[in-house]
Amino acid sequence: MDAPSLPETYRAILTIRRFEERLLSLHQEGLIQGSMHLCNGQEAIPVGACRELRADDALTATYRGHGWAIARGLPLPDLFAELMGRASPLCGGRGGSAYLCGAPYGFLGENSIVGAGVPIAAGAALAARRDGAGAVSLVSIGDGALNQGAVGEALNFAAALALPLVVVVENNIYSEMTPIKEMVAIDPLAQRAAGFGIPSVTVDGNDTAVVQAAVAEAVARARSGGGPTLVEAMTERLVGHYTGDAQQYRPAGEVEAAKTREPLTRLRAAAGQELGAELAVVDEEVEATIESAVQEAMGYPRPDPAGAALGVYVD
Amino acid sequence: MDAPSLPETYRAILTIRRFEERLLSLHQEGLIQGSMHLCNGQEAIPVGACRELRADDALTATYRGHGWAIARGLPLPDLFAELMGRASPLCGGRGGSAYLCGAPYGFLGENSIVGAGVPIAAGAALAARRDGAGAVSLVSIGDGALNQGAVGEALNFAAALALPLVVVVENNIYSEMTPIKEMVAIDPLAQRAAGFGIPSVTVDGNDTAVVQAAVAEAVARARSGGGPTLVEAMTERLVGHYTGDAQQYRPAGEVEAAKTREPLTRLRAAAGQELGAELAVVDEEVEATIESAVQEAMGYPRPDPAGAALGVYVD
Amino acid sequence: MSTNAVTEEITYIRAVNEGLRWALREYPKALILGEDVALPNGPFGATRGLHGEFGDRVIDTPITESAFVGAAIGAAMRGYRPIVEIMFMDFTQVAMDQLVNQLPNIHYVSNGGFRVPLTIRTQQGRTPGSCAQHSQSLEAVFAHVPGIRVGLPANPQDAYDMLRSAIASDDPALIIESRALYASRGPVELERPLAPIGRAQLRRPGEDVTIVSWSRMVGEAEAAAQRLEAEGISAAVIDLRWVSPVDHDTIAASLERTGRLVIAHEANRTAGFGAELAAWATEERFWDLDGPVARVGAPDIRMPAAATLQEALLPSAESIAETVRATLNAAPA
Amino acid sequence: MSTNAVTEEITYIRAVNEGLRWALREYPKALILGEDVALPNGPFGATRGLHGEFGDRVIDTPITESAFVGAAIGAAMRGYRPIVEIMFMDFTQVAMDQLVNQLPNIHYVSNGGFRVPLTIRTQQGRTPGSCAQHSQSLEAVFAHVPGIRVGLPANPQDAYDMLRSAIASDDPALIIESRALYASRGPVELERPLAPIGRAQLRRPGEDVTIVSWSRMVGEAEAAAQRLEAEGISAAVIDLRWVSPVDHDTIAASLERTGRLVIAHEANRTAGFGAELAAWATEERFWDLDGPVARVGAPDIRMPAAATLQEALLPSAESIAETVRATLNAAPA
Ligand SMILES: Cc1ncc(C[n+]2csc(CCOP(=O)(O)OP(=O)(O)O)c2C)c(N)n1
Ligand SMILES: Cc1ncc(C[n+]2csc(CCOP(=O)(O)OP(=O)(O)O)c2C)c(N)n1
Ligand SMILES: [Mg+2]
Ligand SMILES: [Mg+2]
Repeated sequence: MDAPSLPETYRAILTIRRFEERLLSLHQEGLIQGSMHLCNGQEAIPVGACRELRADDALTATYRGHGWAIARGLPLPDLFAELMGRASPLCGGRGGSAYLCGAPYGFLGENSIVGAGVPIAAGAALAARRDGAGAVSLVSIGDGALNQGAVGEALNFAAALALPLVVVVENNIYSEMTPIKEMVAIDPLAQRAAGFGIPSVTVDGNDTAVVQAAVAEAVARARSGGGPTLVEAMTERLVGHYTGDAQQYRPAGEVEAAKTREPLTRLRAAAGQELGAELAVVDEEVEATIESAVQEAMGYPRPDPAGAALGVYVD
Repeated sequence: MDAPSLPETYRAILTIRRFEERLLSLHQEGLIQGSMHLCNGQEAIPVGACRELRADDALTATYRGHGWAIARGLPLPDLFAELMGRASPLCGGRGGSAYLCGAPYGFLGENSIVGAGVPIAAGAALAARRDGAGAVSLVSIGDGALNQGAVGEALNFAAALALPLVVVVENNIYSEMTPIKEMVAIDPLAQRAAGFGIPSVTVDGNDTAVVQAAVAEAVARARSGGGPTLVEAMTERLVGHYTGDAQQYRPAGEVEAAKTREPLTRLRAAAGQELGAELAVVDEEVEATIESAVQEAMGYPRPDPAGAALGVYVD
Repeated sequence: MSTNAVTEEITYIRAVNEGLRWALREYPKALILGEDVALPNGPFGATRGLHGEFGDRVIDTPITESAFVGAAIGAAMRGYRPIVEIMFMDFTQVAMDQLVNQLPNIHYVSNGGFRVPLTIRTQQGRTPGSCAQHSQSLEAVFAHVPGIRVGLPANPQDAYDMLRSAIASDDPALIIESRALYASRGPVELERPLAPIGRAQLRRPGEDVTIVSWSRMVGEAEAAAQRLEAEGISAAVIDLRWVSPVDHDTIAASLERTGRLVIAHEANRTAGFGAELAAWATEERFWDLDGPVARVGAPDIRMPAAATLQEALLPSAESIAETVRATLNAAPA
Repeated sequence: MSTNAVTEEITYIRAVNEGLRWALREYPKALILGEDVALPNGPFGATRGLHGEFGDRVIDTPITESAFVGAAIGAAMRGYRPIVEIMFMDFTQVAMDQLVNQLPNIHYVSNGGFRVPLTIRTQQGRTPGSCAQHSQSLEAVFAHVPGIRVGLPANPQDAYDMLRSAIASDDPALIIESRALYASRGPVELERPLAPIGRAQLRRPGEDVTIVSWSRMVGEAEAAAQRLEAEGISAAVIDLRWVSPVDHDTIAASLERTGRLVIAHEANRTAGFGAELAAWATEERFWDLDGPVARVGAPDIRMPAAATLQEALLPSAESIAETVRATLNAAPA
């Protein structure tokens, strides 16, 4: 693959950022109900990681998964519609912000139980290995999730069976409202992997190219039968844990400082004058894309309440 | 503490061995019902470890816990009675082989759910730390148990809170009927601990003094606020996973070879001619102790069926 | 001090907070464990201010429910009185071994050698947009686990009282709060003697039908009773409060008068706790029944996120009233 | 080939083994996962010979139920048809998140985008000396989880047939075997068409009372019916087979004749699945009932290890018969 250009990367990240920001305004307008977990500031991770995935790979995310869904290619109108509780082609409004999926896109879905996606992703890896076509299974989790029993079990399972699994830990330094460093006795978190015999690396999660390179190595290992890898990507949330989180637990200045390190700021700085004008065009284009997606989403009907109880079983 | 003499150690181990063997014959005589998990060959671990425990320490074991109960000082007649389904002072016959406990002895009990004792033991460690008297909590698990989610969670919990917890992994190279080496990608198992930031050591589990020394260091760390330690003690089962296990999965000659390495064989060899006679006396004394314990146990009444449903609640 | 003097109008979640404060003051060995309960004041504010007041007796834990429920059990066996917060009922499922295989066995199997005075707090139910993994009502599961007391407070006073009774008990207890009610207000008398565990409350007497409900559905049942009153139907409403143990006497007393029983809960119908009450009625009070017992519950579904779908599935004042009407009209075919 | 030609007298566990063999032959995408299922031939012998015959489609897993149930879910979402063994029902509790929060949601929440044709096999119940953590009967819990089919075979033929139906289904299914019955023998016809899921079986017609039971209690119910016959009481016995979905029609047909219903299960009484059936009867068949419905179950206990204690707690042919007698004599006070 050619390395993507800076404006391309900028567009990918900005699309996610603007998606999240637009959700917030839709929420404020009363068009979305319930809480959401936005990924503002963490976008470089899904963008970088998904560049290494093939169509036949499996992707599994967490409730903080909109960025993953977008990077995986799920259509923006469908996503907006799903979050607005409309009859989207994804889950017909049944998934919502924290638990949506997209079967046609190899997106096994978000998961709103911390850590629960990793065993499932290990199963997708088992399927991939049996299929023999070199597909892999990639799963993202948070820093806090790494402590969940199911995650440890799945790491061992994948290691023992040498499954083609890539675990991306998005370390945004908080598990909800508690700093992860107070909840573990290791640093970096990637150290956990060695205890399972899994190679790992800790990288700058705010740099798409760096994430992509780390995931490329992990994916290559997996595709060639080398078993699982854990990639810890360091990042920071620019917003609350969920919509409505006042973030009183964050030290003064932390978010402001994070804003100087976040992917868009960096890309804008790196672009300089040369590419600056190009980015301004991207800004406008993304804006238009988002707005047209919202409009399209509004066109989806509400799901028919008469069908609410249907589909619990296939038969 | 003075180092215990060889005959003393021999007596401690032989008592457990003969206890287990006698259980088997009681089982064959129909005096014990249900399956049991015997620890023949693994006795040096509880004997060595319990020597480092104080009365105010907490001990938690697994279903393969008779040796731990004996090493902790639970009376043999009570144990026999409990396993015979009699109204023993331990659990009144309610616990049985795999799930007995002894509150007055600081024995939080066996646990017949693989790994489940470790979170509970971490809680006892939390209590000990809050009590501030330097007590510790020691828990034994098997090699296979190390993979259970609850164990990983508890290791992290104890590490994050720096709790006075000592985890003894009795690595008998099999988890039920499957070799542990096929179920993990690490060697030694103790490597798992580093992933939680927990110091660990792998030692010869068939040598009481070696086990004791390793546990002494772990206990000292715990008592002084240094947090948890994992001690992996290498050993081998001389018998089936449970009574009735024909052990067809064990390679020819494995058990025979193990018998040349097991604690009693070693102690007899080390005793040589000098102490040999003394050991013969111990043999007879232990025999007598076991038999009198069985007789005493037979004297306990059967639990009153009328009380079977009582005591589910305190109130 | 007069009783009125200590009655305050506070929210349900604030009442929980006051109950926890009471416990930490009353019991030196009480501890609080859970995710975000200490420095962040609790995800829903239940523990607000407690870390400030009680320091390290309020403990932030890693996101490992098996570990901290298990640890609370171990601490309880060693003399503490822990109170654990499991953020959503759905998350109990990652700690079920500790909750089902460990906790309720210890007192019985140790033949009284150990006590486990542990209280678990959680909250359940659907709120608009909550996904399938954050919406389940699972009280029936725990009611089927002997060895744990299970209560579901339906108003601020009960949120305070039932929590205190649970904590004071030497038995394990699970208090299932209602997230949908957290912001609702009501008078709470703080200086009350401890109430015994397992007492239902007749919220409203009635002559024609007895509606038994709990948690958020009590409000719906009361609203249903009001609608029915306008139609000339007199419905008694009982807030069951505890599904373990059950206060059969209070139900029986009303049933004797009304001869008709309707049970309403938010949980899925099949094998929900309504089944237990209906079974009890037909087993123990058959001759008091003038017609079929009826249950109102969710129609055995997973919970969709879209509010329009959710609303189509959830029991409401109207569906309760409708069931009452159908019940009163029921006649042999 | 005539039907008789393929009928064999085999044990219950061997019937399971044959069902698994059938599945691996029938479905190239079928896999078996579990502890000790491959090289050691399964802890109870259910997978005997299968690793030899089917190689790495039979997979020994680490002792991590959440991991391998979750992995089976993931593999199913990617086109496989996994069959998972959870060694004891009690151990489902360490995997409840996968079983309750994940598995049953996927087809519904994905709006049909994903199917999870996963079968979980486990076994439950008490055997002499089995401890409190190896003796529970928890079918009611899973019957309360929409999205999973739940069956409990009571004899070798059903152990074979119901397992195959579960595996063939594109829905998740839980087959709960009875360890106490593993060594029992019965005729098994191996070449049968697949039976639909959810059909009960009338084991014995009767005129005076309908006894509904499942799993090991079916034998006790039949024995009770025999005793009662000697006393002039004609008891119908229904093997419910599936608690999800329930075959209400078969019960209704018998109840119409007998007017009396007794439900017997090994699980704890309160909120056991007997409650659901009793509730259904009083809700849907009230006018068919000539007297109280009665439930027979364990008296809400933890299971002690001592066999003398266990026996005092467990339902039996005699306690079922006694309940039937009491039911038939029940009259208004
Ligand atoms: C089993 C479980 N426990 C608790 C929660 C509540 N919860 C939701 S998100 C979250 C924090 C997770 O932190 P982390 O893994 O770091 O991910 P982040 O939210 O930072 O992306 C918690 C505790 C949950 N959803 N599931
Ligand atoms: C959660 C759970 N899963 C499975 C079992 C069944 N089981 C009992 S012992 C055992 C093997 C444990 O192996 P290991 O931890 O090495 O201990 P060992 O038996 O060798 O002492 C298994 C799988 C169980 N008791 N609990
Ligand atoms: Mg985080
Ligand atoms: Mg072992």
